[in-house]
Amino acid sequence: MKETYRKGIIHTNTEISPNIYELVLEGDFHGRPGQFYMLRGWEELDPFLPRPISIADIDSGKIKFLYEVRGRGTHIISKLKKGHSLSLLGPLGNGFDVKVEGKIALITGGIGIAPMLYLAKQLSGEVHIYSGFRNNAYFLDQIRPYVKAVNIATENGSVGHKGFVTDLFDPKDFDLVYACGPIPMLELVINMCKGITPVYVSMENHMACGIGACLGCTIQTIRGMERVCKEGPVFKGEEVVLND
Amino acid sequence: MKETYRKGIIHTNTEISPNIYELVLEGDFHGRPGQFYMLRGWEELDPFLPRPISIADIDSGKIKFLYEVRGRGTHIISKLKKGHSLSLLGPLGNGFDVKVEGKIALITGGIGIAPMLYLAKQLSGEVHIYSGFRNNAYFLDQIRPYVKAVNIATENGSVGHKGFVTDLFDPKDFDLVYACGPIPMLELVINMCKGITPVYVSMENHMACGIGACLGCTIQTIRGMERVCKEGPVFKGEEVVLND
Amino acid sequence: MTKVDILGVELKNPIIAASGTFGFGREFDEYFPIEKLGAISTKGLTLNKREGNKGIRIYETASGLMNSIGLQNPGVKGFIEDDLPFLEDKDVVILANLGGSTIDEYLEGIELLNNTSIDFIELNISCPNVKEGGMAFGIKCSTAELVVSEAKKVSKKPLIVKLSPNAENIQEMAYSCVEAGADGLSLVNTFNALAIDIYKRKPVFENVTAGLSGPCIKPIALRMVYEVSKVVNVPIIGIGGIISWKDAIEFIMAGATAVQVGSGNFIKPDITMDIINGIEDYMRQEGIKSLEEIRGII
Amino acid sequence: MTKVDILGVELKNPIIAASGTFGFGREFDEYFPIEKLGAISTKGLTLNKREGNKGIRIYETASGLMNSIGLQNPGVKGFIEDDLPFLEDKDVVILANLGGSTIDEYLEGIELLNNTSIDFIELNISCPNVKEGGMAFGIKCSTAELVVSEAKKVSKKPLIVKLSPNAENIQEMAYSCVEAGADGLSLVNTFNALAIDIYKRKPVFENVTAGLSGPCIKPIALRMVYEVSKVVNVPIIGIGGIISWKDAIEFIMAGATAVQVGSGNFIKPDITMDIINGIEDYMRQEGIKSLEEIRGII
Ligand SMILES: Cc1cc2nc3c(=O)[nH]c(=O)nc-3n(C[C@H](O)[C@H](O)[C@H](O)COP(=O)(O)OP(=O)(O)OC[C@H]3O[C@@H](n4cnc5c(N)ncnc54)[C@H](O)[C@@H]3O)c2cc1C
Ligand SMILES: Cc1cc2nc3c(=O)[nH]c(=O)nc-3n(C[C@H](O)[C@H](O)[C@H](O)COP(=O)(O)OP(=O)(O)OC[C@H]3O[C@@H](n4cnc5c(N)ncnc54)[C@H](O)[C@@H]3O)c2cc1C
Ligand SMILES: Cc1cc2nc3c(=O)[nH]c(=O)nc-3n(C[C@H](O)[C@H](O)[C@H](O)COP(=O)(O)O)c2cc1C
Ligand SMILES: Cc1cc2nc3c(=O)[nH]c(=O)nc-3n(C[C@H](O)[C@H](O)[C@H](O)COP(=O)(O)O)c2cc1C
Ligand code: FES
Ligand code: FES
Repeated sequence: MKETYRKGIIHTNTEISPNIYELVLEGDFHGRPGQFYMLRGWEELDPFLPRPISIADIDSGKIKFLYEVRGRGTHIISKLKKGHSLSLLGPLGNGFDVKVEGKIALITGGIGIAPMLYLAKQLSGEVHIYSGFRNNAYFLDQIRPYVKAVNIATENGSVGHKGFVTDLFDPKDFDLVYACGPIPMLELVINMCKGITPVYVSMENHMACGIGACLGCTIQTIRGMERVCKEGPVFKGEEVVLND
Repeated sequence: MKETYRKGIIHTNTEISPNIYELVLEGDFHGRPGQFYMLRGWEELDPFLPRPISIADIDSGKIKFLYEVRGRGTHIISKLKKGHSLSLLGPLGNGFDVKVEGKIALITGGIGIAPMLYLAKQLSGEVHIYSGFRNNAYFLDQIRPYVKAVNIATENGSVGHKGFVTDLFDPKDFDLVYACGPIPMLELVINMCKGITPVYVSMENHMACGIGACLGCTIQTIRGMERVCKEGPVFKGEEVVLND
Repeated sequence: MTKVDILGVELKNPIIAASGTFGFGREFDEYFPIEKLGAISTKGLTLNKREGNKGIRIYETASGLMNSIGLQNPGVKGFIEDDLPFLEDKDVVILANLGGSTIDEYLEGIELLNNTSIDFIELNISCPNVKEGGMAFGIKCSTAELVVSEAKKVSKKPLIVKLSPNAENIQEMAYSCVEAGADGLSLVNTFNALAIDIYKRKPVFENVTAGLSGPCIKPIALRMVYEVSKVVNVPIIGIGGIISWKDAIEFIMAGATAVQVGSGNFIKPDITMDIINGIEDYMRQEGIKSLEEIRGII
Repeated sequence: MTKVDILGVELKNPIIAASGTFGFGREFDEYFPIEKLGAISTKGLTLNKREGNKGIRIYETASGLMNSIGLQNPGVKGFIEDDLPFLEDKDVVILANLGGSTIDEYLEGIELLNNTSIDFIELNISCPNVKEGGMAFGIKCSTAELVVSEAKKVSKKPLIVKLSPNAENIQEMAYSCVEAGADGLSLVNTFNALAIDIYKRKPVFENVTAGLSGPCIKPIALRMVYEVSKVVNVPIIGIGGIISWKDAIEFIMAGATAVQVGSGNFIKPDITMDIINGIEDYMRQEGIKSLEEIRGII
């Protein structure tokens, strides 16, 4: 039997950059890089649905999440303090394959950086990270020890390259690409890598159950509709059908 | 203009007896004994309505409430900690008349004790309090300095008289009676006092607006339907029509 | 910028306080100047004074509430004598919300209101129709048509008919009411709903069912406003679960000329002011000069 | 203690997983033994495999959610081959939820299901009826009667008709379906609802409207179950916003023989287990030996 929603006691819940929080819960959690948990920081019926958040790191007796405050659910979670508890279900989804070799690029846009620390820690090849942000870079300090190179781009040029992270990256330099971020960025990365380097992307969609039963989170793939929460969130780039 | 909902920062929120909490907020609040505030300890839409809670005490820069956890709203409020804030609207309702003289009995059942500290503090006559509880007596230590005599009854006899508080009280000994508690108790007190001593009771009812507009909280009186939140919560005993 | 026109009457903004949630404005005027509202719909009036229902009148539900006030009100005459003068002193548009259980009751009420300064009659056809055995006028088109066409003959005020979401078919109902003479429509009133006290093994309300309102009903109310806007050409006032400026804009985009805020008033007496400010900010940010630009845009 | 009988089939308890919220049970069986449920209603099936709708499929609302899955399913044959064997291995009662956009589609589906081990057919009449121009079978009594009476002729399984709350008149609809041969009724399906993206100035869903479910609809659904129980004599399965044992007891007191839990499964995969335990505790505390004692008691 898998475990249903369980309580996690908050160890820290810190704003590490404007609107970006790092949440650490105490408890014995498990999961692979790229997998996620459904989080509920409230007992009431509004908000109704739990929120999917990727595993940012797992250490003995602790799990870390990195989240951006966007709407009501993440707002409520951001107000929770040490000692409070929240409910969570997981780990869910497939996750990134870490048994890979060669030169690997991690490409992130904004909060898409969330799963990359845990992923970088478990990859054994040579890892380069390319991270794009709107204004402020964050979370990279924690990732730096586990990667060969860190490349940063910000839209306003305040840190690193001014422009998009995809400007900095050449797929020919890598054997494998893992990407997480907004759809337009993923689309660009998929196109850049086409026929050159295999790329895997972590997809997002509104979820209800998180466990594969409601078919609410499906996306189009070349095989038909597939569930982000079950067949994903990590999909092979060329198999995703994007048509916004 | 009256003030709309304002924030109160929590100074303390302590369980003083099983399920009974004392909540102290920082801020400059005002109000008369027997008046109440509408409390909202959440930003979400569920629970939807604010909860009416009597003023338990007001000191310079602080307001105190005494509440029993009954349902979802009070449960949420009980989880709030120092530093958190909640929203409140008030003071609302008429309150008890404190410009009275003679020998006064305060009669309370359970959490009906909530408004009595603030009331006792402001009364100038000779005040006796009669408080009934299910098992545990609470809040009386704070009231004791302001009254001549404290009489306690518990249903299981664990403290004071075993039985009902009305067993202890003789209306002939008093010039005026103020009562707050469950309807059956109020009914008994009203009947005991009939033709002997004037009695005022603080009534409860489900509320929506709290300010007299929705007509949701009305009770039957000899003058017709009257609003607990506006004409009340304190009514002259003989004017209330009870017919459960 | 926010002003809207309903049947030749100008409202400062599209925000109207909904009937039954705002009394006659007196209590709210202590929290903000009610003149800032687009309009006020009065507590539902009946020809004669009513005491309303016994027992529990308010019951909280998930993101909403049920009510069974039972139209407690001072009667049309009482309103005209005791409450209207207060409102007349304010520069605010008034909808007199009028209910009735027989057609004659409606007509007599309208005649009394004809000679006052109120701006609109908002005909509440959700009250139980005594003659039809308790079923409301607002369920079947045929009964609704009857009361609306009679009301129209008598009314000297523009007639806004307030539709019940319990109507069998909201589009047909809207169409019938307009055919019968409604100058405008407002929707929705409360949804017929039930709550049970499982320990007493009885309904919570003495009348068994009661009316559901609040954010819980918003998605359904919004759909109804949208559907109605497709079949009629009169101004529509959207109602149902509006508690934020975003909700209000959704109703306008669905086709409403103005909106009413009901249960929202209970979570903050001046919530309507937040909504009006929010709409203004939104219009500025999006470069919208008049709400006409986005009305029914979806 | 908690067991109930529906048309001669014994359910261990009155809790049924609602169609579309529980897949075919596989995912949930990883969280609790699904055999503990009274029954399972399958994801809505159609004769042929369907990919479902494009665009956003799930949208949160106040105490509820809207969905527009569009009946993504493997088709009846796919279900029989790939999913039914899994369920047959479990000791659990099965409702095959069946949709269709033409009567022939329903009938062919029923014929395929006739020869399987499923216990009930749950006829979902809320799907858009292609022949009637997109209007669902479940809105007007006359169309509903047609599909139900044809289905009844063909079906060798007990036929439970799942009513839509969008029906013009829920009592007349229930009565018509029973007259047309329904052996039982389940209600309600989702409410037709709308959400608008005010920045895109477009409906959130590609199909414009979508179905509302969750605790927000409970008071209305409960009222409908109550009303229906007054006019029919067949078993009723209550559905709509049930997330606690108290909700379930309310539906039973309103007249339901069993209940389905839908959106509630999303807030906790084993919420049905909490509900079953809660009902047992309540029955013990109140000295209730069989749920028959409180069914329809209000
Ligand atoms: C597999 C997966 C992993 C994710 N990991 C992270 C992470 O590590 N850190 C992080 O900050 N965010 C992550 N997200 C996005 C995160 O789930 C949304 O930002 C969040 O649900 C928004 O909730 P809210 O209450 O702030 O917004 P609201 O607007 O209140 O949300 C309303 C509803 O829409 C859904 N929703 C809104 N935006 C999104 C979105 N982008 N993706 C999915 N559902 C959405 C919500 O879940 C909720 O049901 C992830 C999403 C998925 C699918
Ligand atoms: C004027 C007034 C003063 C009060 N003062 C106090 C006080 O000082 N301390 C205290 O503990 N309690 C007081 N109460 C009672 C208190 O308001 C209720 O216990 C509380 O609202 C219950 O909310 P809940 O969330 O715990 O219960 P829920 O069951 O979740 O409440 C659901 C709904 O019912 C209403 N409700 C339920 N029980 C009552 C009740 N007894 N009276 C009014 N509304 C009710 C709630 O306000 C809410 O709208 C007072 C009530 C009134 C009317
Ligand atoms: C307490 C209460 C009393 C109401 N009384 C009336 C009334 O007298 N006449 C009327 O037409 N509508 C009445 N309504 C319905 C509201 O005007 C409004 O149509 C409904 O509540 C839906 O809007 P909301 O969700 O914003 O509350 C009442 C609603 C509530 C909550
Ligand atoms: C995501 C989702 C998918 C659904 N799919 C179906 C379906 O295929 N067939 C059906 O009859 N009902 C379907 N329903 C309706 C539910 O079975 C149920 O009738 C409705 O959600 C109300 O119950 P609830 O409030 O407990 O969710 C679906 C509901 C949801 C939320
Ligand atoms: S969220 Fe339900 S299937 Fe993915
Ligand atoms: S709570 Fe609205 S009138 Fe008293």
